[in-house]
Amino acid sequence: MNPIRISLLNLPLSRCLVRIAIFSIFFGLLSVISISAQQSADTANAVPDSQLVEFALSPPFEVSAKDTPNDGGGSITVIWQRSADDLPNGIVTEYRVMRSNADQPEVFAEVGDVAAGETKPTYRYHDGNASDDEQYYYKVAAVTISGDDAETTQEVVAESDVTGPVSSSAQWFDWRRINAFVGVLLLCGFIMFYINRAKAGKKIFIRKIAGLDAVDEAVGRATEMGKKIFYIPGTQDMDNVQTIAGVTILGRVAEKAAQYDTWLEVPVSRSLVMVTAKEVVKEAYAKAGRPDAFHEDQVHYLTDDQFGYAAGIDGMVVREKPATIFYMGAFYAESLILAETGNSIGAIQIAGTGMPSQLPFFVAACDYTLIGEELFAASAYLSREPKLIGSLKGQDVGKGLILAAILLGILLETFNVWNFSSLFSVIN
Amino acid sequence: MEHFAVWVAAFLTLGIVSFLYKDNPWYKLSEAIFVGISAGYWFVVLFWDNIYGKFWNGIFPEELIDSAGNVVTREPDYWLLVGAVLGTLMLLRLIPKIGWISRWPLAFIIGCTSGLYLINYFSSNMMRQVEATIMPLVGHWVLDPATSQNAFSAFSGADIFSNLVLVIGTFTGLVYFYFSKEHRGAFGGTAKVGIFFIMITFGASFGYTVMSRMSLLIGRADFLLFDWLGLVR
Amino acid sequence: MLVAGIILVLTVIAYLAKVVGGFEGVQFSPTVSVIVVILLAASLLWILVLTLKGRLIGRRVVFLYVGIAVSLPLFMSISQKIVISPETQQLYDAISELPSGAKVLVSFDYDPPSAPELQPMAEAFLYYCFTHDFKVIVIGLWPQGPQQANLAIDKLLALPEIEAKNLQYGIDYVNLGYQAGNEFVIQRMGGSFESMFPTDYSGHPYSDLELVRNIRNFSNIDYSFNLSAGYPGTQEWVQVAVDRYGLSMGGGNTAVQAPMMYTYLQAGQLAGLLGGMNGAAEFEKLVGREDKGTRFMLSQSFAHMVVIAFILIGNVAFIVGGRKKKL
Amino acid sequence: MRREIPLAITGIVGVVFVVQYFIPHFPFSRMNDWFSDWFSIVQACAIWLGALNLLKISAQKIAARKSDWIYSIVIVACFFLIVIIGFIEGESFRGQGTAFSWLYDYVYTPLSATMFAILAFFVASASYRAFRARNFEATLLLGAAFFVMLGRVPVGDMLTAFLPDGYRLSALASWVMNFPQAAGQRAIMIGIALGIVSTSLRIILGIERSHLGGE
Repeated sequence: MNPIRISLLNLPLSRCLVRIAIFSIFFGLLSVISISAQQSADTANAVPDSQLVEFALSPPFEVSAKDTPNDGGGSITVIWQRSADDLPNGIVTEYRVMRSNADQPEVFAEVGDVAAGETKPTYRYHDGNASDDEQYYYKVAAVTISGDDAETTQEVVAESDVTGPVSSSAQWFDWRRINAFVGVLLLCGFIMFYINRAKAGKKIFIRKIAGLDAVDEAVGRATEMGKKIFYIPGTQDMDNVQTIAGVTILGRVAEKAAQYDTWLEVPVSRSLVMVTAKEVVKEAYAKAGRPDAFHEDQVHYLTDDQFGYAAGIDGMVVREKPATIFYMGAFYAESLILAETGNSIGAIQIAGTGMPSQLPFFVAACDYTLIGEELFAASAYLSREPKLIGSLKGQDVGKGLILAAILLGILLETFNVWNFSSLFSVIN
Repeated sequence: MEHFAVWVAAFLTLGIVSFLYKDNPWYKLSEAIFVGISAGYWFVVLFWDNIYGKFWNGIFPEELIDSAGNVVTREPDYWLLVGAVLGTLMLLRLIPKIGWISRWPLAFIIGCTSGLYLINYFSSNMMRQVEATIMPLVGHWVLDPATSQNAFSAFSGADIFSNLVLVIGTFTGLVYFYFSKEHRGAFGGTAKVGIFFIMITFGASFGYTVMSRMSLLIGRADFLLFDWLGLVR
Repeated sequence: MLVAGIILVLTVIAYLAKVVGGFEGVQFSPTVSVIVVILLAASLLWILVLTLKGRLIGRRVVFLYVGIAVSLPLFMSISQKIVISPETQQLYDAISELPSGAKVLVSFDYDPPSAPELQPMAEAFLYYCFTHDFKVIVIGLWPQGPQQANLAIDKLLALPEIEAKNLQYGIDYVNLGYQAGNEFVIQRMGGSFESMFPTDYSGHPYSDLELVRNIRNFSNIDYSFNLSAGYPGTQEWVQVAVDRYGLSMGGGNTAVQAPMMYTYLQAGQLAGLLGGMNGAAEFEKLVGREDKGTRFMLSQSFAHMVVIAFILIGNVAFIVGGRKKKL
Repeated sequence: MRREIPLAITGIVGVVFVVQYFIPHFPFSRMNDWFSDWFSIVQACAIWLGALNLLKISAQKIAARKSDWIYSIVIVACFFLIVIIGFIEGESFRGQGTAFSWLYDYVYTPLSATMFAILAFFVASASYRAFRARNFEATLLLGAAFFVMLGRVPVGDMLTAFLPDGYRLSALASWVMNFPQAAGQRAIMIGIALGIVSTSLRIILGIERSHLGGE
């Protein structure tokens, strides 16, 4: 059994009471001593006692509490209007939100505080420690604290009326996200529509992507030179879509390598990527009709460490001098270390990543670079499977809608017709 | 020991740097040490942080004693067992006969990742970027308190130009990524402008990163010349 | 092998000179420095002439020059005119308004690889705090952070002007150590520091430390400074501590991160910002203790100039080469 | 069956993880955290596979006396050294004064800091080679890099001191970063988001399935 705690002090109630008792005795003595000292020293110019130790503070008003909407329960929102003494540079330092249970409605405990001095008159506090099956009462106190540390602190408190009962609950749909919901449905709808159309045999045009047209040439060159191909599926783990995209492209490249009978080596930096890449390469060799040519050690692990991996790859590249190197996936700072070393041995390098910060380095050091979205289109482009190509068309329709929305939105906002951008605002 | 330590660090530092000249035994040794130590480092760290710290302590929470001397107990989080099951299935790969079961946890992870990325990138990257691009181009409409009507306050010429650059750049850049239409004619011209913007982007962010990268090297040079050899005053 | 042997012998001599002989290192006088700069520029011109004649240089030459551009300035004593940027000035103004005895929270959110940029900032900031009798509370959201803090503190305590102040651990400064949990740590510190840091870095209970005993949460902190190299970092501090708890805060960021922070600066959520080596050098100048940031800045300028020189040389080669040759 | 079950798992789990974004109710509200917990556990289990693979490949090299086999011995020795120390020192392996932290400070840190630092050399050689005014695109790349690089050091403003404040190189560099650079970045980011939605959808629908291997 846990003793009741005053959450902010993180002390059990009993100890709190003892502390409060000690404090009040201490302050009581202090004030008595100081008042009598003042009075004896300055009898001619006496100040009324009330001004020295306490003054009236106006409480916050219109306190209300309700279940926080669009959440997973366990939270109640308390809203109040500021105290009359809380104007900019007013004397109120903070508001304390206090709560009691339906079992003991009179026993209030502090659940949180909010700093005063906001410019807006309405304050709100989310009490995230509510339990969904309990009823609560709330009140809010305006507090003025003077003094710097615990020993000299003096507080004046003005409490509001009690509001309640109220209880929290969980909702099944977050209505603030309805725009994202509609958007995702639309975009996925387009993609699926075009996938079906392509399945039904409708031809879809796809423009040339130079980096992907070069894949054949790059694999062919390695074959001619009798050298290896290195494939690096990024340095992130399988919980990154870019890695998954990199691994699917690996499947297409491995198929070509199997057809040409060229040694493809995949050194990876994550164990899960190793497991997946092995499956992919094995399957690709089987598809190409060369299951016997697949070797387990084609895919191997080096180290999870970003720069340890880069050091290892650098060594392998200069020693084994592959004719072609692919970099497809998520990269960080190691991108340029790898690409410059590959460049120095004269390998053909084809890179693709969705990391905007690393794209410039690949562009500078590689022969071909797939920029962002092109990486995600690569698997479809290389496979030429109608279903996959269809998804690219769906993506483009989405893009067209975005372009139209940008134009329309700018027009509407420039002429002050409608705040169009709010349609796209995301709440987290 | 301190002398030894700083020499070890300097030896390894120079070993890596020597690669810039050419591959050599010194680099090979440093590289092998790096690969071995870092693989082992992550092996240990993942074990203690993830398996022991997250899983074991999550299922069998330790009793903590707080500053007041009270024992704080935490609820065990049995949901972590799902992770343990997935991890165990993964390890079945070591047994060739039933190794194929490891595709299940893999399929699970890929499914989660796809779902999460789909919605996260849609909502934060796409919606947020589109929202930021849609803006009034030539001026604000501000509420005039005197007449309580919206009054137009124009941006400066420079601001209008900057906004136009931002909008045109985003628009044409997106056109460049169009896959299902040939880049010819007016459409091709727009895409061409888009690639110009993308090139400026690459150049600028390349130039920007140079500063940070140089400071890393300065730090190493300082270690060698100051901390190690004491050549610099 | 021979080269490695020579390097080894030379380094052993240098090391012995330092350890046994008490050799204090060299510094070029301004005249020598200028001569070195001129020689460097002349050699670059020579490369340009070679390129014009059609002889192209390889990447190793570029590497060599980068190495020289970074190391030589460390020996030089040329003063570079450092212009104080408004964001650095703002940080300085914010801390110069604090009274002596003010409680300052410094969060070290970086690890050794980012130290070249952030350590000079940390030292300059702590130097100002110690010389102005601020009470310093150190924490870290990155595991290596508190260690970096101790390195900076130990270095500063050895300075004569600070040694004279006879600062005491637990009274004038504390290091509360690292706590895992990223922005949730900041959030819970808003309730109680003690709940997140029951003991300090070396295991003393929170309540035994005189400096922090009476500090409950952010409301008892007068100013805070965050040294950040990524996540968690300044962004999280601003979102939680500044926005929710009204902490007054300044940031020190790596050059890669700094541009993202300008929005916070403009919105008034950050009271001052140091960005990259540049920011460190500016702040050192304001604080009046020019150290590594300033010295490193010279290397930084040289390195940029060398890179730019090689870009120019490369383009000259390209134009002279009839725009045809594949380089 | 070896293919259908994984496909079904991916599809169902994928849809659930899309939907969780819109449902604040338990258990959907906690799925994000669960996944990150589960993933970190799977990751920690899987690293055994990786480590065994590294040891196996190294052992093969040593056994076959392939070129540079001696370095494979170093890899294996270093791996065991740090792993054994890490397990002996237990939970508090990171503490001050442990052998593990010595290895971290004097072996691991200098190695990774140096590897990170040699990027400076590569940045220089890449810009020497790549930033050439071959055509209009390359000239834009070059120009943007040039101005931003100069604008970031005091020299840049010194060279343009004759211009009024706000028009010097540092101001130009920040304008380039804030407008044309940001525009290009935005187009790339929106494109990436579309690509990710499409790729994820293909995986969830089971159209893209090469990652699941064959029969």
